[in-house]
Amino acid sequence: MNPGGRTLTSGIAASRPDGASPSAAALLRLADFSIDYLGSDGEVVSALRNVELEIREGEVLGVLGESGSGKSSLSNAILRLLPPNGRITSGRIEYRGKDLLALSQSELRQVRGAGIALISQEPALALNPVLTIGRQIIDVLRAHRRVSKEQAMEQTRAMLREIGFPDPDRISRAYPHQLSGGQRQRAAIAQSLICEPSLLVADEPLSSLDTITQAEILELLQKLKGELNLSMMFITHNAGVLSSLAERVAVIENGQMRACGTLDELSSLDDAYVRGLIFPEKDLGRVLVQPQEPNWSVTEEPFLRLRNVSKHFIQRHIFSRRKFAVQALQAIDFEIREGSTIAVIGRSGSGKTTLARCIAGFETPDSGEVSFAAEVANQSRGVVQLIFQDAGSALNPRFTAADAIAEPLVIARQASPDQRSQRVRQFMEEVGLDPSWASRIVIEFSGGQRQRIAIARALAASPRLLILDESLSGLDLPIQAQILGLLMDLQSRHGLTYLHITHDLNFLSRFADEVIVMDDGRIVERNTPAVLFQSTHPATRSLIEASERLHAPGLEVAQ
Amino acid sequence: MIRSRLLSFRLAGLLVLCSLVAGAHAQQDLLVSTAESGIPGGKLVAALRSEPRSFNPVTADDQVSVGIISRVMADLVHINRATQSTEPALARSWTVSKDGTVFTVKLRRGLKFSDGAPFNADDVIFSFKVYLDEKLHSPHRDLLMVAGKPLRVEKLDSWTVRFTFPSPYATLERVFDTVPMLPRHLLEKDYLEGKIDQAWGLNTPPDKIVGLGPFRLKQFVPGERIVLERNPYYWKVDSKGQKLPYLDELTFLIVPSQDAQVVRFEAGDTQVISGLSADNFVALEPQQNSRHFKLYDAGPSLEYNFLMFNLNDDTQANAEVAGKQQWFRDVRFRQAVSAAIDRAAIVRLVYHGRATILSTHITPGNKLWFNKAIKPPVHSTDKAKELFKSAGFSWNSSGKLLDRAGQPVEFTILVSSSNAQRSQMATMLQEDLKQVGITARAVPMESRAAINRVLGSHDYDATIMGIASGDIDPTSDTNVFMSNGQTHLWHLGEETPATPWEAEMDRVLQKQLVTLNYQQRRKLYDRVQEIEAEELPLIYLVTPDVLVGAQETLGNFRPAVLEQYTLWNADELFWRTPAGKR
Amino acid sequence: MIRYMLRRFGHALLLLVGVSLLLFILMEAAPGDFFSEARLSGEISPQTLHALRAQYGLDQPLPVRYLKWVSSAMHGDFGYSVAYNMPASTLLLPRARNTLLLTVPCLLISWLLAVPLGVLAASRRGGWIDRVYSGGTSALLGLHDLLLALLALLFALRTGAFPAGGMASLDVTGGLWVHWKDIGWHMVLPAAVLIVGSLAPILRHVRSTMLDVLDSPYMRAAEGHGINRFTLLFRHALPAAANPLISLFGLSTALLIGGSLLVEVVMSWPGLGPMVLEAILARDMFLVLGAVLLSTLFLIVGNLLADLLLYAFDPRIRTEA
Amino acid sequence: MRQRGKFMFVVSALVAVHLLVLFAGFVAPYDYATQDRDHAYVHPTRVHLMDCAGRFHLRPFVYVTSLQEGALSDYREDCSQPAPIRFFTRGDEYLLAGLIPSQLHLFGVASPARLYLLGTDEFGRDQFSRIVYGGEVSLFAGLLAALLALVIGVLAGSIAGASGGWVDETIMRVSELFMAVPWFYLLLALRAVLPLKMDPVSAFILVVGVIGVLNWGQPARLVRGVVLSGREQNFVQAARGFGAGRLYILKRHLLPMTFSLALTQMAVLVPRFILAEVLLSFLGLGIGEPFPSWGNMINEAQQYHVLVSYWWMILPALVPVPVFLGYHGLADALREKLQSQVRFRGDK
Repeated sequence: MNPGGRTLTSGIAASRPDGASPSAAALLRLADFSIDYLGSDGEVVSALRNVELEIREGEVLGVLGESGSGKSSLSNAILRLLPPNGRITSGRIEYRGKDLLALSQSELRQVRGAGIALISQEPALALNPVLTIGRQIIDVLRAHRRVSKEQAMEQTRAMLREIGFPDPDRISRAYPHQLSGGQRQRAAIAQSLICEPSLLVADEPLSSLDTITQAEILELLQKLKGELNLSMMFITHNAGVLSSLAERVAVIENGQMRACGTLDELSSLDDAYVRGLIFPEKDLGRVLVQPQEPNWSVTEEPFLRLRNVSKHFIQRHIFSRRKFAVQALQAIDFEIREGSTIAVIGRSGSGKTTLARCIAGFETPDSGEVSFAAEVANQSRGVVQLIFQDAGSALNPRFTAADAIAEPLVIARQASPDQRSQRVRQFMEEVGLDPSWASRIVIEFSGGQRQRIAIARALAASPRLLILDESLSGLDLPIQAQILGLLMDLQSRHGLTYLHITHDLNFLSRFADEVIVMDDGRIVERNTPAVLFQSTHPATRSLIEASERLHAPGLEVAQ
Repeated sequence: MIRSRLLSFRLAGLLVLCSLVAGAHAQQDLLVSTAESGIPGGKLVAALRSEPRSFNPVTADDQVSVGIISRVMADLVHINRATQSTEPALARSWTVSKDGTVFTVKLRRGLKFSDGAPFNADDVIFSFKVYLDEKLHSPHRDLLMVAGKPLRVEKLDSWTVRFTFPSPYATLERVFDTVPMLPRHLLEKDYLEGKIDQAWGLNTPPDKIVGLGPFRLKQFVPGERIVLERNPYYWKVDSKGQKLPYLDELTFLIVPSQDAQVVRFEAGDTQVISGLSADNFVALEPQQNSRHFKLYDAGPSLEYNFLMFNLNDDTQANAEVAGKQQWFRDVRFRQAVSAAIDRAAIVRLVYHGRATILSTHITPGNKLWFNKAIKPPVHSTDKAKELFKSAGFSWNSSGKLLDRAGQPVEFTILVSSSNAQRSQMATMLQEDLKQVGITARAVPMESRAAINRVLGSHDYDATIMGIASGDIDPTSDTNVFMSNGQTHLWHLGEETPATPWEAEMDRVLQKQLVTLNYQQRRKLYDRVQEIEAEELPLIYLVTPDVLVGAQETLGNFRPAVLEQYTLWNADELFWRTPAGKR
Repeated sequence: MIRYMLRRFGHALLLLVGVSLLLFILMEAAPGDFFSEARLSGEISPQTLHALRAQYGLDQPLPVRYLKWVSSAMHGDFGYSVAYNMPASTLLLPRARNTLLLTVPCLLISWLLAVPLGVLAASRRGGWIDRVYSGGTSALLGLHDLLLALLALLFALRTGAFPAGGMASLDVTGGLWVHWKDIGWHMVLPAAVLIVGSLAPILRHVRSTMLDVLDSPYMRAAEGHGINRFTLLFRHALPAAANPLISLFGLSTALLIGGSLLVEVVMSWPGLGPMVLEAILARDMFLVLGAVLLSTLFLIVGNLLADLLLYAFDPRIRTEA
Repeated sequence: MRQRGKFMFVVSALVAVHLLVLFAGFVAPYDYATQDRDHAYVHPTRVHLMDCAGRFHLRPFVYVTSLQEGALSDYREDCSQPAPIRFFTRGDEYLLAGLIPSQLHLFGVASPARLYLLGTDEFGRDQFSRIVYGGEVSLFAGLLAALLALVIGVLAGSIAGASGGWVDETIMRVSELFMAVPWFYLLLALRAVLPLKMDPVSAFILVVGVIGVLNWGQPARLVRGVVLSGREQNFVQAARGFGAGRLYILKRHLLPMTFSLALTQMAVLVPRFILAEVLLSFLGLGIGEPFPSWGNMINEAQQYHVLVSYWWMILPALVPVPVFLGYHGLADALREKLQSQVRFRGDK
């Protein structure tokens, strides 16, 4: 498809630094590898086409690609774990010279877990909810090694300790839902490494974690790589992560290899797509308008004021109905002026989301007051709109784009059906969607597009305040940049106020007028971005450091 | 006579048990059976459709309970199921006064209940006191009432009892059949405490249930089985002087489904089967030789099935029914419907030939009272049409029967869903009536709901029902045919006979009730049957044969057409094969 | 825990009261009463019938009868059977024991069969096993218990391999072991009929729940770790699928009392079936009521059991909070 | 591709069955009520291509049969009277699709020969015709009852799930009550108030419909579960954020979620309601003669003497199986289709 890409790939391959023959030291080699998916309506969609890859002993290969580029299919296909409608149409997977595609089920089972291990994207979903962590690790161990129960327990404990759990006994008795996201991912890693595989395939292992945890896991992987001489295939959309981890990086675009080489080699290539992936902020320069000076004097009266807002949650035990109180917000005080953008940062569990939901009216605070400026207070509902982290779950998968966008209009009984469809087209154009896709079902859109639909829907309610609850963190960096650009554009056109809730600090200085740092249900700091990055408060510091570690040197984190 | 027989019995001296009680034999009035002399020993297993509800003879009125009680208890006078006439039982002999009101009974002497306690006139007096007690509502009470008044019972001496009827009663000795004599020594306390209706329930210990019948209760396993054992004190001997009954044990298995009963019989789990449907009879026939059983067709039963139109006069509220009654009340209409029915086809298809066409409620199974002069109804569509025409009916172009007012003749036939044969008859009737242009619609209904309509609300057009006479004697059916009878089904609650022929029927029936001479009664009863056949208050259809089966080697097996077709002579049944092996 | 038990107890009581009240009303609405049939025989006079009705209180208005029953039920007397002239509970309990003797093993065996079969079919989705499975369950759903029971009887009759009904042989002598062996032998066919009759819905349910679990990412992850198929299906997937299955199991306990009645009649099993079915048709009010309450009780206990099982099996419930 | 093919196959098979049944009068060679009393319990008529003399005929034919003297159901063929099977013959009158009177039948033989493809019953009625006619009643009644159970169940379940609180509690308690109470007495009472002259088919459909209405409990509980989890979905919360009322959320978001569940339930309920008649006729609530239904035909077969002597009478018990199979196949295929859509999209 892309002749340029081909030549580039071969060019890089030829210029391997050690000049070793391609297959001699290759641990895993994919040759001419293609995958198709069969749609329910009979259409065939190609997910990977003629991919050539190899990973050498002890090497970390980064696989970089946008979402939808086929990189997850790649990780599943290596262990022949494609869903029933997926098919490997051509090529070979050679692991230590053996073709995995030719193996019987039982031979394959020996490779899985013991030779090649997989870490999946979502640790919450990758662990069985009804089995203890210990049990899940032991089952993997005993699937490959003849060990006694006691030995298995001992090895599991050792592995958990190695992975950074101070009290492995407690963890091995725990169920997944009792662990935090980071702990779950560690447990999943322990499960993958328990049989000392020679190759670890990690499929976006960080993307569902908060920044600080991401940094910790990344550190762990680096440590393990050093200690265990682990080979790794690290799949991600974030080039920054790869800079400190990967020896080589393969760029996949739309199912095809676009380029392969060290990061330096790739960054020096004259390929706009590759550079866009590696340096997404360069794109940002194009889309983001220059940060505006904080404009405090738009109105005298604050648009939104929170006074002493507290909220705790009660969890019930089904049998005893004993109550457990979890303090989520403690005496929160702040105000937002109209037209400004406030960012709220903090690690997960710090109370950010509860804050957002209290403001949006989904939760009622236990005490304190959430008040709006007098002129908005009279306005009916819809003044505040919340845009969820996961646009996929925030839109009814059965709806068409037009249904979703028109929903606020329908609920408010505004406009006739004709007018509505006209408004829908208008909103779609405004958020950069092709209005001719209005009748497509929501699930047919990509993640970024869905987030645009969610924004368009929020706009349809003619809000004054948009709360973005981690709305960008699930998206690839370039997409994040695009959406941010869109938001800023909309802000200038509609005079919107933004409350931007996030755990990572990307683009913060460009976007936010002010940053609030939360920790443990309290506001610990409030400042402009520029000042914030110099902060010495430990909570703020750890966020900044984690963010720095995850991003390529070239990527802007701090000003 | 009896004495000499007794002597031979003593000489035979077969059983240790007998010799133990030999001393008492001298005074014992034993009855000598005329049946073939058999071999003692062995067990017989039969099936019951459901569990007995009680072992209490005072309150029990369901067939199953009565069936068990009749094996354990005995009556004064007994109707021989085979000959259909009365014979002495606990009563050695009796006399009837000329006017037919006084009935004096001589009891057998020296009899003992199954627990060994002696039996005498006091037990008889006690039994009748209980049965006639108003507060107890025993089902026997109503049978012992004549013209609304109870009979009087007096003890003349220890072995003689006198019964005085309030008015002459043609069949007075027959009422004593299946009225069991109770052990006063066990039940009097309960009676005086007013608890006798609670006595002898299913959870009473078997040895506390005592009677004068051939067997006594040994074991009751709820839901599963009832085991009766031989009563060593029973009062019959065979011609060789052997004490009856022959069988050591008589077991009833509870097998609630008719099909399962057939299977268990075929498998040999039970050795007697009663009340076979013609369908099952035919299906079993080919197995007779290989499975060593024999099926018996005991001939026409006493059950009469009929189609009946609603002739009640309290149906004004229901215009629908009332409108149709002008057809139903016309005898020509009923005759026409009768002529349209293909009874032969019913006999052939529903009963595989094992049934007989009926013209009156007396079936050919009733040897004493069947009127042979009445011709069985003939199926003739032409005759039916003629009759309809004569009654003013006509047909429209599509062949539908219309009445004078031009209304199409349509009616519903209520039928109980629990009786497969009657449902089948209804289906056939629909088709037959279609041939003469009538739209008849069979409506199956759960039996109590159907009874409620026929006896209670009178909200029906026509119904197919069946009644099984309890006895051959016409008295048992007067309730149906007297215009003031409680089950004068087609027209309930008549103050005075609605029609001349009903009036005549009342007169004749009343007269036969007090006529003691059989020939005279018989003439009167022939007249009743003539009226029935002419006026067709009930349009008789067919009577099924009594179909039963038993293992080949069961001796003295004589199925009867009266109730308890098979085990009525359980005391005489024996295994031809060596004792102990069934 | 105490509050929870109290709440459950309250629900149970409410349900029992509701069921009994409704049944009273419905029985009143249905045409005919226990003595309808006696009227037809003509041998019992209307006066006697009237007196009998009064004796059993059938002539009293419905609310009075219900309140009387409630007050006597509080003292442990659940009413008298008109037909048997005995307390309903005395009649029902020994028969209920026989019914449970048959249905409890059947319920357990059904599940023990259905679970592995369902797991197998789900793991071979679309394969021939799965197709046979789908076809088989459809066919089973189309067969009626009665037909199966009758065919089983015919099978017993023709082959002589099993007893053709009943619960025990007449002439068994020997110890307890011989006695129970005999009962077990008699149980084979009715149990087979009940199991075959009740299997299909469970089978379909197990398969579809398993399919949902097998589609989940953690199953793919576990497969990726090379865990063998058996462990994967039974130790990993099955516990994860347990939640909806346990709920269904709880509901199916209601059938312990009600599900086998017809089969009992055809196979002459001395359980509740024959008596209750007859009581229904005979309008023997308190007997029917007793049986229905018994079956409701089993439903309640079953649901409670399901909750406890869920608590034991599902750590998400157990360790919440 | 294969999946799509399977789906289409199932759908077209079901459509074919329903058409067949809808045009019962045309497909069936005889009327369901016609009694041929000389041919009671005839085994299925043999269709010949080869005559007694061993000659081959291109057009299939049957022989006239008659009952052997004294035998019960031993019917002999009379070689001298062959009757070829013809298509589009004239016979018993019927109403095509319940509207147009017609005498045209798809196939048949000239009298006195008879073509009883699946034998006859105790009255000599053609079992094949009765099965085809019976399907009309049974499928309609089964579908209607299942639909009623589902509509009420889905409504009650989703209202309970969506409302929560005391509404939920009340609906759940009532559903328990409905599941625990045996309804036979209600049905008896219902039959008692229906007029006797009511068309038996309508009366039967009414009774089955009422059974459907009474059986809403289980679907309701299942639906409630789905709605309960759906209620927490972000998109539902979002709609609430736009000020959506309960009704809107129920209608637009929650009800559509229960679709797949409802479908699966449908596949289970239709057979259950069709078979319910076996118990109904026990209570005298089955369809009245002479109207056929699958339930009463199965009932006919459930007798010792029938099973022992007339094997063809059991065929009606097998007829519904492929139809049930079709319903299950449809439910499975739709479920699969819904799922695979999501799977495919989500797995890029």
